Amino acid sequence: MGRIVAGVGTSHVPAIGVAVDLGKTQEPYWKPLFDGYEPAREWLSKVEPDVVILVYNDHGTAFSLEVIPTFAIGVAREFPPADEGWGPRPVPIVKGHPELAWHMAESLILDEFDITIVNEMSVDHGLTVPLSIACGEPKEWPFPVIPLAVNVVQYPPPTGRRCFDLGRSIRKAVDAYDEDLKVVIFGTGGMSHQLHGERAGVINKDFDQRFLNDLTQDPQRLVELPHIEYVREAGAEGIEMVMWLIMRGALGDDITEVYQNYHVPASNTAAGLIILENNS
Amino acid sequence: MGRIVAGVGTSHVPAIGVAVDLGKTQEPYWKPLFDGYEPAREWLSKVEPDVVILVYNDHGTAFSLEVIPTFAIGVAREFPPADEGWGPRPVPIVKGHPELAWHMAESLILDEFDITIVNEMSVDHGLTVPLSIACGEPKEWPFPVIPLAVNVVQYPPPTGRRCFDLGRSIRKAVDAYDEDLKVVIFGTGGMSHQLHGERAGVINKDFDQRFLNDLTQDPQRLVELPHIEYVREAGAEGIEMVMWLIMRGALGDDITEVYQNYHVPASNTAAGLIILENNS
Amino acid sequence: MTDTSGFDDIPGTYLFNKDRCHEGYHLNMFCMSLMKAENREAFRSDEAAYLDQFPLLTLEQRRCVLERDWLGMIHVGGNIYYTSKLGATDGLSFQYLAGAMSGMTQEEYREMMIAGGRPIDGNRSKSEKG
Amino acid sequence: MTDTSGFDDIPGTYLFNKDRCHEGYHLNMFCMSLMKAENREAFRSDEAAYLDQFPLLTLEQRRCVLERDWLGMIHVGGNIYYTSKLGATDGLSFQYLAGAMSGMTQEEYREMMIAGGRPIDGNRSKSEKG
Ligand SMILES: [Fe+3]
Ligand SMILES: [Fe+3]
Repeated sequence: MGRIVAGVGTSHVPAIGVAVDLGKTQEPYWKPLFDGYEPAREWLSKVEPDVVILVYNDHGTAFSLEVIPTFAIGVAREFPPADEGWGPRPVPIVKGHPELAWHMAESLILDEFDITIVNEMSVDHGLTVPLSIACGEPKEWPFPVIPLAVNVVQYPPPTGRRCFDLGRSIRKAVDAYDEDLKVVIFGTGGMSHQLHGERAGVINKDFDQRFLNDLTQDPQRLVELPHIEYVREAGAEGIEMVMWLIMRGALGDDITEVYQNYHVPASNTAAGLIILENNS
Repeated sequence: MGRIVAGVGTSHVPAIGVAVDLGKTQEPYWKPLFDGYEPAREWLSKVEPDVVILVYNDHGTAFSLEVIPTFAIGVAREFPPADEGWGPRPVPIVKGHPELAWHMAESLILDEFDITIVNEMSVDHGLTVPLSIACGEPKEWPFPVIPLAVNVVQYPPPTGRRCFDLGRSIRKAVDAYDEDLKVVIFGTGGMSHQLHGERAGVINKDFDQRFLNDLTQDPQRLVELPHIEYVREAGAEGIEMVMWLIMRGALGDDITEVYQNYHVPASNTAAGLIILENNS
Repeated sequence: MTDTSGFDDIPGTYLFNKDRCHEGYHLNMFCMSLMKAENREAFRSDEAAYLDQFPLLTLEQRRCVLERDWLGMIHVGGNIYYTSKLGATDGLSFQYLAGAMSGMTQEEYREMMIAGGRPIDGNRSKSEKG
Repeated sequence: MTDTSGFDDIPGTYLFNKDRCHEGYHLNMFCMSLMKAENREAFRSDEAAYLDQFPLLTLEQRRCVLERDWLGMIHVGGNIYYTSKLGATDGLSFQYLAGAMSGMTQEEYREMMIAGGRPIDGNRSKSEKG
């Protein structure tokens, strides 16, 4: 059977990808952030996941306003990095895991989650930047990735509770998979940031740190947090943090925080990272 | 507030559309079927709905295998009839009702249905044939239509229970709409038919008639019917009947059956039609 | 794992599940391309050349298309809602295709349907049938 | 009705709700077209002619694009994830765009971010701000 051994929460700021791609990670602006990623990279290379489920949002890239799925799972063999207006990122093609992805799609739909199944799509910074954060610059990504895209661009995104419950259903699906697989789930996006309007640049360190801490200490508070709280307190695009609750829901009650990192700024954003090991 | 005054269940066989478009409805093969539609047309022209919510499935037309949404709602101003391989049907453009459709999308997502929002799409026979059945050949369709597309082509479709619950959530959404609107909801597809393989042409009159009767007499039995029962008993494409449960779920407990019609064959299919008035 | 093996017991029926979606992907996407009049015309004027635009089709899938082996297409992952677009390109109805797949002429099939359709009794399960 | 009026109390913030989706649809779809290198080239070589391919843009939307009025685009339904593709076409970062929308030079904006970002206190609600 499959086993979700850990969850990772991380920001997916495009400028972090640019810093990697242009070799700027040791410049004074970026060095402190990337130094903070080192322990996470070491941890992940020790865990050696067989598959990563990567929860992220598409930023008007593979999906447009034409068709806006609330939850979409990628079941393809591979996902090319997208051209977001400055050419595709020079990173490896993302290999999928169609067997587990299809199993998840079936299991989730039969468990009453109204998933959209996607056989072909490109993946934008929302998916590739977390891989760069977690793995640096390998020639090939060290594990296959199942993309799980969440709408957080068009109002309304799914509620925090729905995200958490989706995580629980993902866990049931992975548990029921009939091959031994060590799975790590990533929840990405956030933390506080606002990219648009006169309020662009807002950062709320208190909100973010309480959010990080409550992933272990009071997940129920987070599950009940309404959308407007994220938008008001953590900036309009801070709403991406609801996606971390899918990761959290996929872990059990008994978890151990093994790493936490928080840095301001990464371009417009507060970059957070947390690693939660699943004991149950 | 909005009010769902009635539900209509009907097949959406493409050949019925062809018969209308080619003026064959009075030929001996088709006349009995169309005679059976007359009372429904009269009923509908008396009800004069302000909006019709039309639950149907796309048959690899607006959606392909590339992106397969479980539930998708059309929020556009209009939906052109699709070219399914023999040119678009010569029927009027379908006008949408973006205000109610967006309200439904918001309400459903916040009520934890993971709807896909669609701003642009063509509509195939699944949507236009029920309009022809219900309205004949008007110059313009007499009401705006909100398309609600359900995946029943790629396994797995949503469960019967999920469909029924979606209907209930649709009702909540319509009830909460802040304008007076008389709404009729159509559930379409089926009844028994199999279009592929060596078993093509299978018809199960007993299954169909029990299904029709249990919409009023024992909806819970239908809600619990597993997918395999539809496929085995009503033909592989008979699975479309789960969509009727969305219509049924959108009505209250207290309903009155005002019309029922059943005819074999319409091409490969048992053509059923039922009208249920909502008393609550 | 989600167990869909029960569906395999239904005779002459091919659940369009993940395996068929995967196997038939390019075949079905080829069929879908025929929703545009200009593509239908290009296909009609040189079928083989048109099919060359879909290099991931298997040889067997190509054969089925070129020979209009309608049941064969289903066996290699075709979905009827997609293959029917090839049928429509040829001016063939769903009824013609259904007859072809079940080994009947259109006329025989039509008569069977007028007489109430293929009976469900005896067609529920392979063991029942056997 | 779903009530999103609470969001309107947040200063300098434009919830991308149904109304903005509707208003900005063609503007955002124009921006999305710039995800292809050949389209970026066509746009660069004759911006007005390229925009003519999007006849449903309003005059104000066209003006915002041509004058790179980044905040203006947001006011007429632009979504930052789409308008940033126009930014990328110009070689501009999200940080430049954020500065432009909030009335700062890129340098001022960058310094503000290094100093911890725009403070949340005083920026939660229009009344608080007022
Ligand atoms: Fe993001
Ligand atoms: Fe159908």
